[in-house]
Amino acid sequence: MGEAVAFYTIAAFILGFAVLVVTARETVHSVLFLVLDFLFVAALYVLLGAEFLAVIQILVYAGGIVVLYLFVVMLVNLKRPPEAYQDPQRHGRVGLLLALAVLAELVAIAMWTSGTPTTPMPAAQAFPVTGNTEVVGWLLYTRYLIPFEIASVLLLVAMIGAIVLAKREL
Amino acid sequence: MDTTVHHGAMFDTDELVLNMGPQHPSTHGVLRVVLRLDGETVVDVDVVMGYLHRGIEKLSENRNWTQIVLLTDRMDYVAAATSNVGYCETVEKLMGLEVPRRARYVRTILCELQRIASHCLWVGTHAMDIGAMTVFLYAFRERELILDLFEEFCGARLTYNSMRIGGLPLDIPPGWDKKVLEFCRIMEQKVGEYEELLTHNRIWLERTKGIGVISGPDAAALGLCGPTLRGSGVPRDVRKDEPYAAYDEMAFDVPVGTAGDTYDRYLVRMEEFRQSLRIIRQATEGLPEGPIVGKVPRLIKPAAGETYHAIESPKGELGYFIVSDGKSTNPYRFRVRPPSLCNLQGLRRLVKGHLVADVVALIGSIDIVLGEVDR
Amino acid sequence: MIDSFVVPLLKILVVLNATLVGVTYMILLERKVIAWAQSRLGPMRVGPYGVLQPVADALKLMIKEDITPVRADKWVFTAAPIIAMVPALIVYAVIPFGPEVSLFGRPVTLYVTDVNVGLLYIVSVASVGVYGIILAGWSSNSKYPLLASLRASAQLISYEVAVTLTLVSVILVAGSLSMVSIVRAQESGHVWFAFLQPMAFVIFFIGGLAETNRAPFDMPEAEQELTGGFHTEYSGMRFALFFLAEYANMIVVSSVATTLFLGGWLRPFPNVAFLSFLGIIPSWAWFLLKSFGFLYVFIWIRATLPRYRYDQLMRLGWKVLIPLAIINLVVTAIVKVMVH
Amino acid sequence: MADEAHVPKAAPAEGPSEPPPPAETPAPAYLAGLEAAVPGSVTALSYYVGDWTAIVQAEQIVAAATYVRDASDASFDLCSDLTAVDWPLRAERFDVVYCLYSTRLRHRVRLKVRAADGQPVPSVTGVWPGANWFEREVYDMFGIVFDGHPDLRRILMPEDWQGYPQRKDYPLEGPGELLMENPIDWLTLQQAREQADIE
Repeated sequence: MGEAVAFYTIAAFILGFAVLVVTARETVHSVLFLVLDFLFVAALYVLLGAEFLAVIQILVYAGGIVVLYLFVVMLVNLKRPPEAYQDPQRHGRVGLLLALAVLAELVAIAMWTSGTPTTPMPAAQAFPVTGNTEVVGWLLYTRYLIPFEIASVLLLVAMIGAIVLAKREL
Repeated sequence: MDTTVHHGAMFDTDELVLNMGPQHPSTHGVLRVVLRLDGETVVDVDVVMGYLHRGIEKLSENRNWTQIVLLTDRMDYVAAATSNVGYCETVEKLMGLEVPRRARYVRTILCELQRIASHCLWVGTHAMDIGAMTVFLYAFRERELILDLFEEFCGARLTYNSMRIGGLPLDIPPGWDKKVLEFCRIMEQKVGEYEELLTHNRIWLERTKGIGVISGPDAAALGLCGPTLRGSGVPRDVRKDEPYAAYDEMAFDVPVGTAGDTYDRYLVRMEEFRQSLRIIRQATEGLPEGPIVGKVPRLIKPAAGETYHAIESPKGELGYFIVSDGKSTNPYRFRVRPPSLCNLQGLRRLVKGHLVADVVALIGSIDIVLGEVDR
Repeated sequence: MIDSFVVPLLKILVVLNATLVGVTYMILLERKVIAWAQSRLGPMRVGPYGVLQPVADALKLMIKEDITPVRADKWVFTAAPIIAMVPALIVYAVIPFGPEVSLFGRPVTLYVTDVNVGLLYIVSVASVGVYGIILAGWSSNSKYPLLASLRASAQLISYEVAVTLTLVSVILVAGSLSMVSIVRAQESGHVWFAFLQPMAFVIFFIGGLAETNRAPFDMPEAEQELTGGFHTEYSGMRFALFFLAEYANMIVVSSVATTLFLGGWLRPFPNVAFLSFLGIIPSWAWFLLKSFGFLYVFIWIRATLPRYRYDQLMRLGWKVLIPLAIINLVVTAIVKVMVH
Repeated sequence: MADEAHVPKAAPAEGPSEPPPPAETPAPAYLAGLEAAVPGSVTALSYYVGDWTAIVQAEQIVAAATYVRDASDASFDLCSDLTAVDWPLRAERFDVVYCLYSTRLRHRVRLKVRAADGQPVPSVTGVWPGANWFEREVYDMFGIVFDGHPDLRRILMPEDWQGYPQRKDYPLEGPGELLMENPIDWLTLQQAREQADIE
């Protein structure tokens, strides 16, 4: 019971802040609401018993990535007149269609997963390690090794790209 | 930001106009430096001054010759005695007055004490600007000793009014020379103490080496003077080149730098501490007996004529250009060539391309006193 | 009920108050130590040898006028000091000041809680603290604070990477993320991790200086360049909060360094029976003593060294500390695998 | 001038005393060289208490300055000082004085240029970059315009200042109304002027 109350409260906060992120007038406020959103997502993880994920969520997203967002938002002069943002190639309808497609997909996934009860992970026998952190590590390096490595390569490419962009004169 | 300058680049970059001063902790007074920044790199700089302009030149043209000594105190207020000496010597040159040897020796001692006091203030504030705050208090501790010596000599601690045209107002108090020698002994060690904190400190080296490099000919053309010029390797020192007071009887070296960067200017001034102590020792030990004032007419009224005379103030060449019309008891034209102004002129050249933090280091490294810049 | 609710609450109360008092006295300590280094006396007027100076400071700051610049972003401007302060305080939840002791006949642990991801918790919470600085600079709507906050955020992010990497190598050696387990690992391993991981220790210390904006890395508040940095526009209690946060962070870094590298609450040579007389000093006192040592070194460094320039600081972080930390991590991992 | 005590009793001098060099002191060679290199530039020579002064034609100051900087027996690489003197009774009212020094040969000379009120003087910033601020100061204090100066603005006085303070006809106390200690007086004066404007 208590868990359900906590879940719905946190979920409400997450959704509320998400709306505020989109509607805030000042860009910096948007970013701040995003941080709060991430913090509540982290709380959700704690609720699920995944402390490691929660902490990583804060460390990487709230503490790292959003700081960079904030950087960009503060540095780029966003106080120019609204005409500067008029995009002649803007296709409102296509955007709407895409959004609807994503929504449909999410609903479909939700329907499907709620229909088939998830099989509990045969944790006890499969993992030679115990504890939240260790299990995450074990999974990453066994079952999800290929996706993990692909993600690493992707990040490496992104990093090189960033360096190339920043150091144009080299 | 409101005051941004747009210019078309691929990634629309903005230049930030930053006003440093006139109220800023490290502009050493009421200097205002308007920086145009690209990120933290200085693109251009405009130096604005005049906030301390009191019209000392105009005032002096309306005071009689003896009253002006007092006004010269107010220019470089951390080296007032040097300004006094410079003015008195210029008038003596204009009038062809002979100054007794003892007075010239005492002037030399006072000038060098003043140089040490001024350099103490410089090393303290310069180090403070770069973030080493302890040196500041150490240097002020020793500066206090000098101020005590001055107080004993003339009763004042900052604006001394310690010279008279033709000599000194009073002889040195008994035992004063012993105290000066004792001070030299203390100061010798303390200079080592400052150097220990800074000279080989890695951070200090990184902050000062290669910052604000200027070559010797460029520095001379820009009109830099004093230790700032000598840091670039130009052995220009008025004390050696055009000796005044008793410097022609003193043995001392003129330290010069090689690289012309902030670190070399620092090293030059640190060495000047030692050379000044050397001069003070020689002058104090060889202090001749005799009168302290030459034959000065009761009413000082030089014949019509003009002259320029320069001395080496702690900041550099402090020159006075004085025109007398021979009719009135005040100078017709009184012009000061302030070394701080000339050194400050070099700031723009030194600062370009460096970072904001270096601006502070460079303002410290050229050692300006706004009282003298603005007069 | 008592064990699950009252005792933790009391512990939180004690730790919070002790921290706040500690922080205010930290400021006095800093003023005194720097004064001695500079052949001065420091505060001497309020109370004997100035011991009541923190009280006077706190009173002064509380009754000072609280100014909000007209063109500031009011909400963010008000929230920034709080955002800076809160993470600095909640970190203390997982710092073990001592083992389990018996107090009034009931066993009490000398830490608020022992989370199994304690170390990561500290790192992540500390990483949120940077928002206080960035937002303070941005919301002031003034150039110097903005520059300072940009510097601060870049600096914190860079040094966080190095510090976190050194922590990973400590985690490898200890085999746990829990602060208490790390201390226990040092006890059972018969050695402080400062000796097992000397490089990590040094990098952590340097990174800690940078993360707490202490000299020689006090770029964001370099008063000689940026006229006080991100808190230029602040006054009164809000200004005080930034100060408290900075000193609280210093204490956090010292405590974490003590826990990770100097055996936390353990006395020196905890397993040598010959030195058991050192046990007279209680465990928490050992902890405080070691942390105090770190704090003293922090202050000592501030009194001695000039300030780095911003780009030099970034170069040091990215080109020296991070590669070293990575090498250290890889070597640690290899050794760990070989030993197994 | 309010300070009556210091107003000279005798009639004010019309111009500087520029005593010609005595016969027994020969002029330095570079001054003859200057006359030869830039014909007609030097109008007079003067020698007083050991200082040599050459009075130079205003139009030829840049050529003369370049010569004394570059000639090997002069090599005046340092513009020690640059200032002006106001002689309001003379037709060419201003003397612009260049105090030069050679770091190599360690000697000094002064060049002097005469300029009437409003007559521009060529700028020597191209010869000695260090003269930049000196010329700005002379412009600020005397109102002498330097032709070819890259950045001729006021330097010590505020940018909107009226008048040139170092001129002899500029009162020591500054413009009148600033002097009045009573702000009401100042206000009355101000209003009276505005009134006069309207009528």
